[in-house]
Amino acid sequence: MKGFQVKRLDKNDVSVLYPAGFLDAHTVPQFESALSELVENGRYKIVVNFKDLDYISSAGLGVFMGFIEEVRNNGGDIKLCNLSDRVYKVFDLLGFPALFEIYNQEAEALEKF
Amino acid sequence: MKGFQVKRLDKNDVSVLYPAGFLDAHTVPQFESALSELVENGRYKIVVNFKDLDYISSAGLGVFMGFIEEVRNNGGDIKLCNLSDRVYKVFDLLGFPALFEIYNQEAEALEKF
Amino acid sequence: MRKNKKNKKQRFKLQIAASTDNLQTIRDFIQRLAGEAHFDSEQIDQIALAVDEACTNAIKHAYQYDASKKIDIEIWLDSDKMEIVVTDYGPGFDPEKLPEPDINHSMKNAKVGGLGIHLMKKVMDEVRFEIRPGQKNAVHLIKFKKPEKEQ
Amino acid sequence: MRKNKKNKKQRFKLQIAASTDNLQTIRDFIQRLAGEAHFDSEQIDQIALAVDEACTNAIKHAYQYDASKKIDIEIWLDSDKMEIVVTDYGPGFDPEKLPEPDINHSMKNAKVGGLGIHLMKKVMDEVRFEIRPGQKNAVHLIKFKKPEKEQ
Ligand SMILES: Nc1ncnc2c1ncn2[C@@H]1O[C@H](COP(=O)(O)OP(=O)(O)O)[C@@H](O)[C@H]1O
Ligand SMILES: Nc1ncnc2c1ncn2[C@@H]1O[C@H](COP(=O)(O)OP(=O)(O)O)[C@@H](O)[C@H]1O
Repeated sequence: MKGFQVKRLDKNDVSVLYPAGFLDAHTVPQFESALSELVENGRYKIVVNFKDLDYISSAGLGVFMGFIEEVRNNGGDIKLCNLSDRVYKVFDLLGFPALFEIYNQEAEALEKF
Repeated sequence: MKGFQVKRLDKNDVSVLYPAGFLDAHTVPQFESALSELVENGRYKIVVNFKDLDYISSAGLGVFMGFIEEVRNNGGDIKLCNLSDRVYKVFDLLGFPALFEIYNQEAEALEKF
Repeated sequence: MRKNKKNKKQRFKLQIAASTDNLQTIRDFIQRLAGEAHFDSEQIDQIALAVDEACTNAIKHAYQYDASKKIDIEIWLDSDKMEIVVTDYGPGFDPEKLPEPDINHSMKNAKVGGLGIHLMKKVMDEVRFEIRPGQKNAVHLIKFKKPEKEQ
Repeated sequence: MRKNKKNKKQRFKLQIAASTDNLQTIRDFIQRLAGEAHFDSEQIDQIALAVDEACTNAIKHAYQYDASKKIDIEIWLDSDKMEIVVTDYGPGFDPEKLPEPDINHSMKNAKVGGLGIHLMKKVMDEVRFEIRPGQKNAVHLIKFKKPEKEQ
């Protein structure tokens, strides 16, 4: 039974989150607390690598909206990378590509900080 | 979407059937007609190789009971091989191992004719 | 985030057309619920098989393959067991009068019957029939969870 | 053996506790039915997403996460479309008075809302609300099949 996990890897001053599985209203609190932890620790340079994410609903998208303001006000950013077609489509439908930097590869996203 | 298929391979005077997928009350007519065809053509030496069968219910087991009499009366047999643990358990619960020869490998089953 | 379901009783209800076409959908659904409830994989297989057999009987014996008829499947999940109730609205039958399946004997008739209910009883911890002709006929299938090791 | 479902209207009904715990089960069930009905994989994803959004709203807005409450999911399948009706028995709302989601604006509030219904409308061919406060509130989600190429 596949649920949701999120791993974190710090690469110098950038933190990379790896959400895996299904990000919906049920699992969103887990992802929210991973982001909260970064923000609380003043780690505002964030990359979210979606390579292992199978599914996202609007509840998952809402999390990015909830944090991006504070992160950018502190000189950081949330950059996205490795979105599968299925996941990208959902971001795209809601106009996220105009609001977030989206990269194919994690290395590109890291470089942009 | 996985359903059910059955392939047939004639090896000299023995016919081998390869049921694949799910054998339940819905798909049983397909398997029945594969067996009917053999019997109608006088091919009474039959091996059923279960290597690709994922599931069997009593409807599937009933088919063997329906044919074995006629097959044996004509000097043939239905021998079974390559049952997965899941499929074997169902045969076992109904006492089939006492009624049918069951082999690990197809080659063994073929040799016994 | 998955809340601990211990001591919480959950109820699911599925109404579905009485067609063998739907057996795989039914098994999938039941397997998923049993998996979520942390039954082990052998138990999951057993539960799905028993429910398949009960639904097959409703389709075949209660409704003679009339797919315009309905089957109701109710699932109760709690900390220690899963109970599935498969209901049809056909003529019913007397579960006391089922012949014990005799595989050797039926071989002679080149026909076999009675395997389904026999199998249900073998794979489930409890099988109970609730037959009310003219109203509804239900098979209750109960499986107890093995003591959990992890999770 | 799979019978041709053309011109045959099938109905499925699922009643399930209003818990986010069940969202994955609901999506799986819907995906399976859509797959059996030969929707393509993009459409299957879209249908599952819309149903997830409708159920999430029922859980969150109609019931405030009270898992003792129930959601009814009715699915109608026919040759050219799938219609899913998600019903809750909460207070209801006025679907005419939803603000258009303004992502840029909500960014300033560090808060976002209105994405769910917006997304449903984007991915489905028809979205219709049937609000009867005190009785039931239903979202009808309709998806038309693309002309079939094979099968
Ligand atoms: N839902 C049902 N409605 C009516 N009769 C039933 C039902 N379930 C079982 N029966 C009766 O019980 C008998 C035994 O059922 P079962 O053990 O499943 O074997 P089989 O289906 O192979 O006959 C059936 O032949 C039928 O007469
Ligand atoms: N089933 C429902 N019951 C009551 N109110 C609802 C329901 N569905 C939607 N709403 C109302 O419509 C609004 C918009 O819903 P939606 O677009 O899904 O965004 P969000 O859930 O993020 O607020 C909700 O905030 C809520 O007020």
